[in-house]
Amino acid sequence: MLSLYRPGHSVLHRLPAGPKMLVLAVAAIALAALPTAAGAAAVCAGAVLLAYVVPGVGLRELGRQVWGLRWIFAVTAIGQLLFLGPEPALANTARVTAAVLVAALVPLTTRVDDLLDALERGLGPLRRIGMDTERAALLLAVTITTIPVLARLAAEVREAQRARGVRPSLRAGLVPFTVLSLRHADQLGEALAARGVR
Amino acid sequence: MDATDLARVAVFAALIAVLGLPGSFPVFGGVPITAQTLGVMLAGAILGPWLGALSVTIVLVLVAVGLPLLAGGRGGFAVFLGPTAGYALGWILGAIVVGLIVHAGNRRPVWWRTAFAMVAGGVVAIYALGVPVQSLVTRLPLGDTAIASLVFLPGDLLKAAIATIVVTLLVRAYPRGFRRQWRAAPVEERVAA
Amino acid sequence: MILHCRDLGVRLDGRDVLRGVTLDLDARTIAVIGDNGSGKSTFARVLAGLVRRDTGDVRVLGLDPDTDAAEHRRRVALVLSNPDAQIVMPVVSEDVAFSLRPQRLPKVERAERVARTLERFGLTDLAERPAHDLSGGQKQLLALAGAFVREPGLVVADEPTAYLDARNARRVADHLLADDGHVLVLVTHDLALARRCGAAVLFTEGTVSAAGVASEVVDEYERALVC
Amino acid sequence: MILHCRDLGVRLDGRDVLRGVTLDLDARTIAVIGDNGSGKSTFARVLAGLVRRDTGDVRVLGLDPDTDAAEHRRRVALVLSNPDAQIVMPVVSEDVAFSLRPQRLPKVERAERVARTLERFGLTDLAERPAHDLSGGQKQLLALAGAFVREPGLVVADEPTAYLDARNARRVADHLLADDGHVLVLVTHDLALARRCGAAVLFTEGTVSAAGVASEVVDEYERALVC
Ligand SMILES: Nc1ncnc2c1ncn2[C@@H]1O[C@H](COP(=O)(O)OP(=O)(O)OP(=O)(O)O)[C@@H](O)[C@H]1O
Ligand SMILES: Nc1ncnc2c1ncn2[C@@H]1O[C@H](COP(=O)(O)OP(=O)(O)OP(=O)(O)O)[C@@H](O)[C@H]1O
Ligand SMILES: O=C(O)CCCC[C@@H]1SC[C@@H]2NC(=O)N[C@@H]21
Ligand SMILES: [Mg+2]
Ligand SMILES: [Mg+2]
Repeated sequence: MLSLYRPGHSVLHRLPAGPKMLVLAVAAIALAALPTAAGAAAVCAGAVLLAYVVPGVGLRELGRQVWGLRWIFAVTAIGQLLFLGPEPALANTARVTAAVLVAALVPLTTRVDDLLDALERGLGPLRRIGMDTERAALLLAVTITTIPVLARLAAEVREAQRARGVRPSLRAGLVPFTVLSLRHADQLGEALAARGVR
Repeated sequence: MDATDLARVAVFAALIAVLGLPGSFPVFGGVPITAQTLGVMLAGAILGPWLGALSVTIVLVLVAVGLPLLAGGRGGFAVFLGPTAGYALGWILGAIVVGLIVHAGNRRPVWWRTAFAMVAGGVVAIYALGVPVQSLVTRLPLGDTAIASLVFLPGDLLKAAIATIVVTLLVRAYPRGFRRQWRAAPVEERVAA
Repeated sequence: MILHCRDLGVRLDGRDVLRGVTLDLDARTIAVIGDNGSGKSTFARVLAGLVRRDTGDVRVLGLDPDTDAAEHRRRVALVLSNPDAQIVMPVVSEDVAFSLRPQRLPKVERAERVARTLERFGLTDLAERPAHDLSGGQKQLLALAGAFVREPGLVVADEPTAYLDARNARRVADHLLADDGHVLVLVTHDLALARRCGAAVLFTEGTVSAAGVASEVVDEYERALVC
Repeated sequence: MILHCRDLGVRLDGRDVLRGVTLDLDARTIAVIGDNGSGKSTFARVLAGLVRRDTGDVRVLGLDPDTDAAEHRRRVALVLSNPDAQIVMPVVSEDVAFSLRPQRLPKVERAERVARTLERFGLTDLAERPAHDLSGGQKQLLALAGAFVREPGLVVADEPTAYLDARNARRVADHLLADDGHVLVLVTHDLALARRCGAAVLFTEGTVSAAGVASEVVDEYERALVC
């Protein structure tokens, strides 16, 4: 549920997480650094098409991604059109969108587990400068476990309000939701302590 | 940081994530105007500056790793190449500022101090990082970007108001949640209450 | 007829959670029992108007939760297990008053009804206390007060005693079962409590496997449990 | 002596939550009963080493939770009511393995012990599932697995069956009461379950008002409930 991963057999799916991240990050940053010129927009479009079609991720997925970015797209394009005019607007919007689309290939083709492992390896050297990487990994894992629990608590609060005949609202819902979350945290803290976390 | 702090940090990170889920709470929750900044403000106000900032950081790390925890189900380090990257990083600073102001001194916060914290941390601090980065990414001059970012302002002020109400109610309804002792309210406040 | 269902079906996330539920019950107190996941809470939510049926027909006090929504909402209240989720306002009396908001009563009458309800549930002395500082039992009594202050015709309660000790569970049950003009539908795992009701419904994997006199239905469930 | 307390006292937020608790019990299964707010959970937390006593003396399996903290922590496990709050890792088998982290076992032995424990609690088929996908009863079995995988000498369980239906409650209780080398301290509102224990302690407003053979203590509590 909590994942952007789309199962598949493309080259990118088979590449190990670390190198893949590196390559796509470099590509995305290179796109982001292109100059504001009409030609750059063409380069962006070509690069994105290449990045989705050649490894075998496909145009359908590209379409879904573009649709998912429509708001970001609007935020960028409208300001640009108003203040800078059509040509820079096209170039800059294409540049930003292309960088984001290429970078989006990482979570699309990599399982969350593999990404977390890659992260842990990446954080390894920080241990030497005194970072408690084990505790950091624990925090990430506990957060992932807790998200569906809190989502259920939010649903419970919504339901309780409707049951009391009032329309659920953010303002009225947030107080009970926060209290429930804090109580959950108390119990979770106890359970962690009882299982050896100090 | 004991086990309870660890749990509270994780739970608030999860709370920020849940505020970005569609349908978790009505009214807000779209892109790019998101209820998640409310979670950021609450994290700072309730957990305090440092644990609050840590829980925001956890959310951003999970996002960077590829979990779709931002409003609209967005995730991956792509987010940090987009125009809203600076705002997202600004959440960390925002939680710190909110926490510092709400937890300043050893008196329980009155509503106007909380309101000030929410505007200074939950709005100004976030924009202070968000606008320049947006300008950098989109290559729109800083002044123009600042004007464009005004579309967020009504929503953000409303969220600051909601966060103020929620924190003020929580101070009354569940003081234990702040996990600290406050000195009794000064005399004039008690008379007013 | 207090409760009438014909061929009621509910799908959630592509799963048939309730299938072919057909019932006609006229008791003042109706228990709903069955295993975890058998569909009891979903059934309670349909009666309370929180979940829509996908097929079939439901009538609660003669009202259809879908088409008579406004009147249904006014007359039906729901009580859940977790009191923390049900408390909305920071102070006890404010929380009870919160339930009366949609009714736009004159201030004096509103205050009077809140006071009367607090009295009835033994909460008068706690009226000005922070709501979340109460004990579990007191919080559940507050949740009941928030439901009963609207003077509902039907109260749906989903495991209202799950988190309570024997004494508090009995107090809450006594309030719910009291004969004061409301009908009760009570989802519970406490079979002794179910026996105190007039009628009972047994759910098994989304269908009704028995309905009728409470003691007989509970007996049947206990026999099933043993094997 | 399995459980020894002399004049134990605990203050929380300036309130005496436990006062003058004196006990000597040697049963393999010990029930802790009493009203909401009587101090049962606080007592359980003292035994589990999560709350420090302020006065008096405690010995659990002969160990002082304060001064023998490391050894005590190794030998005592805690099970709570809310399964959601006890599950720490996202995947079932990872969560069980998490309990073994402080012990730094070789990888193979660790995997073996996890597998054996999953088997024992009927969770083998669910080992790779996300924990939040499990039903309430399965989650509580997972919480038990997380406690038992450490092969504790004493298990403290605080209302472990509160959220479960009759069938799941019985499965969990059977695991807890099983005679396999651990001692059980069981806080419960389920008096039938308390009767199945060897000994019982009755708390009233922070003090012990009865202790001894379970059935006698439960009888006494029930008499007090009636009046
Ligand atoms: N929103 C939902 N989406 C999908 N499935 C659901 C949803 N709510 C409930 N279910 C499923 O429907 C079935 C019946 O759930 P329900 O909560 O009605 O059972 P119950 O009898 O109340 O169980 P319990 O005794 O554990 O409270 C379960 O299998 C549950 O997983
Ligand atoms: N952290 C705390 N700070 C202050 N008071 C507390 C704290 N924890 C518990 N108490 C109080 O101590 C008393 C005993 O609480 P405890 O949870 O031990 O009771 P209990 O017997 O387990 O009740 P229940 O049956 O409701 O679980 C209660 O009055 C409670 O309000
Ligand atoms: O979701 C993202 O992409 C990251 C955060 C962007 C949201 C910013 S925070 C300040 C402003 N107010 C909003 O409601 N949204 C933006
Ligand atoms: Mg249910
Ligand atoms: Mg307790």
